[in-house]
Amino acid sequence: MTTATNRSAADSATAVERLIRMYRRMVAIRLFEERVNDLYTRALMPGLAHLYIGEEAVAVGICEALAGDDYITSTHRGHGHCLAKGASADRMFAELLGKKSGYCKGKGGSMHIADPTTGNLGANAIVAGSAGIATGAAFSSKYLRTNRVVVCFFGEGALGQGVLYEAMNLAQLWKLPVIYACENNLYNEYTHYSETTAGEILARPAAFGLAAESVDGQDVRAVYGTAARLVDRARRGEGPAFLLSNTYRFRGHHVGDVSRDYYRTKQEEQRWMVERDPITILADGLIERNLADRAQLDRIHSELTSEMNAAVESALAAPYPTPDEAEQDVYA
Amino acid sequence: MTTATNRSAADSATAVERLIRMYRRMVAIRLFEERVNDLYTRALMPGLAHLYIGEEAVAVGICEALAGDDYITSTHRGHGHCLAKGASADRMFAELLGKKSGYCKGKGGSMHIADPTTGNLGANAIVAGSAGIATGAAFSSKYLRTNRVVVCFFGEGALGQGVLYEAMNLAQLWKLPVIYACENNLYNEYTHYSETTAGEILARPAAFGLAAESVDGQDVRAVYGTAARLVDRARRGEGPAFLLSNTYRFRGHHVGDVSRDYYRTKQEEQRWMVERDPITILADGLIERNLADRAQLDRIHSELTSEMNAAVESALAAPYPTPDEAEQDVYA
Amino acid sequence: MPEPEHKATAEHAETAENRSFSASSAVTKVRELSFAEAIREALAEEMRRDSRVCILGEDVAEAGTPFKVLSGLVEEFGKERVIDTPISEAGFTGVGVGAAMTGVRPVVDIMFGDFLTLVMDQLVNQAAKVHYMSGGTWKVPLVVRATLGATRRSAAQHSQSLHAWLSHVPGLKVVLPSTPYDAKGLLKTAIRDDNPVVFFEDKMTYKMKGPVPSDEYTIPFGVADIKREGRDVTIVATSSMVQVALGAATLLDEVGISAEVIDPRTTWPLDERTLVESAKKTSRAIVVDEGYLRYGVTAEIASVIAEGAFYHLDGPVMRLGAMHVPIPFSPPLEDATVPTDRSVFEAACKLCKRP
Amino acid sequence: MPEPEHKATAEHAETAENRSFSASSAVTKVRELSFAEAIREALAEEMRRDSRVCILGEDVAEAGTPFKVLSGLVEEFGKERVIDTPISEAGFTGVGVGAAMTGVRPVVDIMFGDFLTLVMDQLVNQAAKVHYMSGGTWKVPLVVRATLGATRRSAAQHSQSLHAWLSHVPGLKVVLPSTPYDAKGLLKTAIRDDNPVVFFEDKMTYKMKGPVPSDEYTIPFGVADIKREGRDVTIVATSSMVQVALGAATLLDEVGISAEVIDPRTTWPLDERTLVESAKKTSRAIVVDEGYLRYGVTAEIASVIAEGAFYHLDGPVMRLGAMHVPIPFSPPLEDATVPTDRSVFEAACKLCKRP
Ligand SMILES: Cc1ncc(C[n+]2csc(CCOP(=O)(O)OP(=O)(O)O)c2C)c(N)n1
Ligand SMILES: Cc1ncc(C[n+]2csc(CCOP(=O)(O)OP(=O)(O)O)c2C)c(N)n1
Ligand SMILES: [Mg+2]
Ligand SMILES: [Mg+2]
Repeated sequence: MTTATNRSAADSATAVERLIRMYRRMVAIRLFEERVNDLYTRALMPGLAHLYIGEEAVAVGICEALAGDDYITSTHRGHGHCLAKGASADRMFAELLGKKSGYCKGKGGSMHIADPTTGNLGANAIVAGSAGIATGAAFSSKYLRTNRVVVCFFGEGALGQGVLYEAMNLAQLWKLPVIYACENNLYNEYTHYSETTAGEILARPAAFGLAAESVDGQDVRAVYGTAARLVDRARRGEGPAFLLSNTYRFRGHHVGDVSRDYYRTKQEEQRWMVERDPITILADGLIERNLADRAQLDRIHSELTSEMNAAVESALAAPYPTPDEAEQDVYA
Repeated sequence: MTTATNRSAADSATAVERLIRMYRRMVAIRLFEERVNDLYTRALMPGLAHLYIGEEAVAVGICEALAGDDYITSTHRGHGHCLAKGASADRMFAELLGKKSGYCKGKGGSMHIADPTTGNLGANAIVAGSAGIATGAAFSSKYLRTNRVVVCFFGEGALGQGVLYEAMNLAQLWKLPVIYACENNLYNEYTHYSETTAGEILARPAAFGLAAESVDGQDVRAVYGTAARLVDRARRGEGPAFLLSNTYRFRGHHVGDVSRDYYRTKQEEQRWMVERDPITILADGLIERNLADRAQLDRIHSELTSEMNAAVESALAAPYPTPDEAEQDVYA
Repeated sequence: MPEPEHKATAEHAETAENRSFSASSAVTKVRELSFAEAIREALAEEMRRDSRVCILGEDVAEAGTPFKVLSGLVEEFGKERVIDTPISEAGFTGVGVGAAMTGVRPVVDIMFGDFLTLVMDQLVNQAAKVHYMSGGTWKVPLVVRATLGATRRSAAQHSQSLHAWLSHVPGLKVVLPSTPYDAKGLLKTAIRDDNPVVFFEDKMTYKMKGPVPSDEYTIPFGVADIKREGRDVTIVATSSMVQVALGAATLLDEVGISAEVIDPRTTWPLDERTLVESAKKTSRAIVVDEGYLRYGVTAEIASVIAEGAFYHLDGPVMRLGAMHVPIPFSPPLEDATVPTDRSVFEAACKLCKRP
Repeated sequence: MPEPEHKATAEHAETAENRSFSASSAVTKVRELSFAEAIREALAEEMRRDSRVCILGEDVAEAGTPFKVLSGLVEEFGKERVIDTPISEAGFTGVGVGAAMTGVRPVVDIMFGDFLTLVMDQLVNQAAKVHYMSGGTWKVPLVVRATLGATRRSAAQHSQSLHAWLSHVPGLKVVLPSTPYDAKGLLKTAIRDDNPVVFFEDKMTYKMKGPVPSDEYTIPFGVADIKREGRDVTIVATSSMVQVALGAATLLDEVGISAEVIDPRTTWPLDERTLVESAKKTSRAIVVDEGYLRYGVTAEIASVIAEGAFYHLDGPVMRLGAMHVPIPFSPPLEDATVPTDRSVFEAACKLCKRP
């Protein structure tokens, strides 16, 4: 991956490659998540999982703006972030199934996938739990002069946690290269964010001096463009930023959340799914502007479908850890 | 105490009485604190105490805007708040000396004076520790329809604590009658607030939707005027507010903090003490405008001096609790 | 025909009565409720009785919490009394403390007990100390409900049982019900208590059914309940581990070991006498709790028994708790970390020197 | 002439050596340093050795903390490595966790241990679990220094000793030095450890002087130190209570009771063997710790001894800790809440059945 600045028409070939790459990534996430839901429905997956379907453009657009050794932190709804940062689906499925070949040897599960090789500091099941960690990684970047940028992903529900403001204050005081990436999908679990969030979201980081911008989270090009600017700014040492992506989760809060009428309408869901699907939006844009044709996109789908199916199968076939492994990895 | 709104010239007699009352209160706090310092220096007081000298106008101006049964929460630097809300000096001295006749039977000490009879929910030695409590008292006011207003006093150092933002968000969502009264005396202990506070202070509460204003904390009339407006607004159900008072502590962080050169200059201290003493500022104003004469103000001083001396003496003479009392009051 | 008298009192003598309701379903006129229903009923009754009682927490209203424990309450009591909060555990617990000091009686919901990490200052430095620091003038009638328990495949941040921390803190009371009957009676007591009470519910127990009389009753704090009488070994178990201990007792029966199972029900106040008396009688004691074993609740209870029954014990007090590791996600790993019927059975056999 | 060899190792056999330095000042070539100076020297040496080591906390730079423990460090290492923070314990501890994961080795300063309430999520749900949850891939070489201890007339929110909570949490290591010698050697070990370590310093001990060799040394975790040998009763004491135990031992000498005083030095890992062996030898044990007695550190240690030395004990293991009340301000009250030479002496007399 390269670090993007403003691009001229000259490198439009690169730009198209980038769009196709982002398309591929979004589809990969979508297909991954559909299989997760399927594993749950077939009672093959222990526990629960929080699907990212509908929000793919956010993770993909932002991670596209990062270098391979830049860091991210993720959330309970983390599969999209992991995949966008470059994790491989088979080890992710294995982790979700509690298998030894998973990213965390089965110890973490869906909510704790971490992967040093792709700079993934880990998903966190405490809302806003990674605000400090991400800020600390940015501290290291400055302290050790590695020039890495960190993206801290979180849902708008994390705006309720005070530690986020503590962390943003520190980041701004110390001009740390960290982007707080807020995914506003409108709901904190089963409660609309307007019932939990007073004032204006963007005014909050701005009050701490951070550069604060919002973007249409269903438009991966817009997300990428804005993220690239903020990432570059951070890398130049100009300080942290807050990027608010307006998005929507198409499915339930978690795979078991199927009756959603009491907190949101079917019409609302339909509207988003039909009009605001980030994959459709990009596909339509590519075809309209003649940058890709339907067949090419279909090929991507079918390639990824085979990949994902194979990944699921290998994960299903993989062995569990043995009980004695429970006592390993407590201390380094 | 009465609740003030905008006053016309017609009630100037009341206004003058109010100014004299506030003058008296400020002097009382000053004399109280000088005696605390003296008790410490003479090794008669256990532990430490954080003096409010220099900041008197803030507590006095704000508490003047409150009714007797309105609530306050206070801080480690709390003597001024307690006295301004109506506590009596003798029981406060007794508490500072660990005597049984103290407000907390000697169990609390300087940092924990509480007094239900004056609506004082208690001083708190955890920075921002009372943000939740004050907001909860405002919750009760609304829930029980008592129409009480709550003032949460804290230093600008508390802006570092996330729970303050959690509380302000809740207060604004639920339109609770609470005033967050931030005393910016420039220092978090031994560190200048500019090293700990990114962005603009007032923008923070404003971002959560609170009414946010600042005032010259050395001018008790200005403090009172602004506080009265915000308190009335809160009482009318229009929601919480944030009042930033710019002030200065004339003494050390605590009574033992005597060598302060490494964090602030003698010149800075002198400038504030000579030019910005809230008691002098009010006295000069009263005399200039012919609302009081020097003799009257001197009388106030000497009356209060006798009162404070008597209070110290009675506290010094009072008995300690007996050791068996340590086990009482753990549970209600 | 009147219902039998269910009000328990602080008298030890009366605990036999409670026991019969909680350990057996043979009593007539007693409905079967799930643990969740018992909690809900306790809240509803107390909210009807006292308009000052309200509920604060995340997704407590229409959603009725993710565990659906509170379903229906908002319909009866409205959104003024069943209040959805932002994801601000410290903030709304702090609000609970202040509200409790000023005339409201809030019941605060902490969805997963793991999130108690976020409210320790509000609970420990504020709620627990207000009464004492103020020389007994302010009171904090606050209830904090939190879940505990593993084996739900929720991994390390959603599976902990952190009640040892709260039990360590003077000024708090700590409740650990193990049956629907106890849950209801203890929660009502908690709400009426003028002190901050932390009330732990095992999330794996919510669906468990048990007899709950329809007549009103409360259960006093500090009164252990003998869930099963026995002669050879005392098994003290808390919360989720009571069923495990009863399961072990059944297995032990088969090898001729008669186990007495005692549930302290509150770790603070702790009914030391009942625990010690039982250990004196059986001369052997095992303590089982789902918190981390080391520096956990088992240590205090074992110490109390080891001291109180010192001259009667045949062997050391044994302890079983969660393995000293963060709770792993993978089922075979997670299952290895918590005590089971089998592991308690084996401990008892060892203590009783059976092969 | 070379200085004697001071490097302690994990071998129990070598602890006698440590002991001689910490318990006696008769050793030549060993300077006297205060506890605070020993801490400072450990930090300075490690910061010189390893540029990744830095300090984060409130008023740590020019102020050198309110206790002046860190005075002079900012002058040597600059404000890039000795970093003043806002009053954001959760925030900067979280930064410490993330920094530790990514190549820095932060030492985080929590001014009063009471403020640990604010960082429990960062320490327990984050720092302690990162390594495990990630299947052993990420490491968290973080040190959190916090104070403990009462009798400073600081009242309920500035006097607690909350190390029991951290000792309960798998994934953390917990250190409780009692002498300047131990403080220096253990802090150096903590900084070099690849795991999160919580390091507790008794604030009343900062001025205490003791021998500290000028040669470099470290002290391994999990190795108890016998501060004083004895025959009749084992007194296990932690942190501030070690001096109290030694004072009690002197009093006991006068009535002909020979007390052995053992300091575990780390509550996790815990050197069970040394504690149990001593109790087997003396057949009597007392555990003294300044945390709240109930559900505290004494419970675990007493349980370990009661189990391990069961067949050798003459009487129950006794425990002394802080009274189960919030720490009061008033001197006569506060003094009544913590163990003293006298109360430990009396417990030992009782245990040894002396009048
Ligand atoms: C500190 C904390 N409180 C509560 C929860 C339970 N919880 C899990 S996800 C969630 C909602 C999160 O909403 P948001 O941050 O908007 O993320 P989304 O699920 O919408 O992606 C809640 C309350 C938690 N995991 N952590
Ligand atoms: C949570 C917490 N952290 C640290 C401290 C130690 N401390 C006591 S006062 C203080 C500075 C407070 O500064 P500020 O809020 O501006 O109040 P001021 O002392 O200036 O009135 C600090 C850091 C504390 N009491 N509580
Ligand atoms: Mg959301
Ligand atoms: Mg200040």
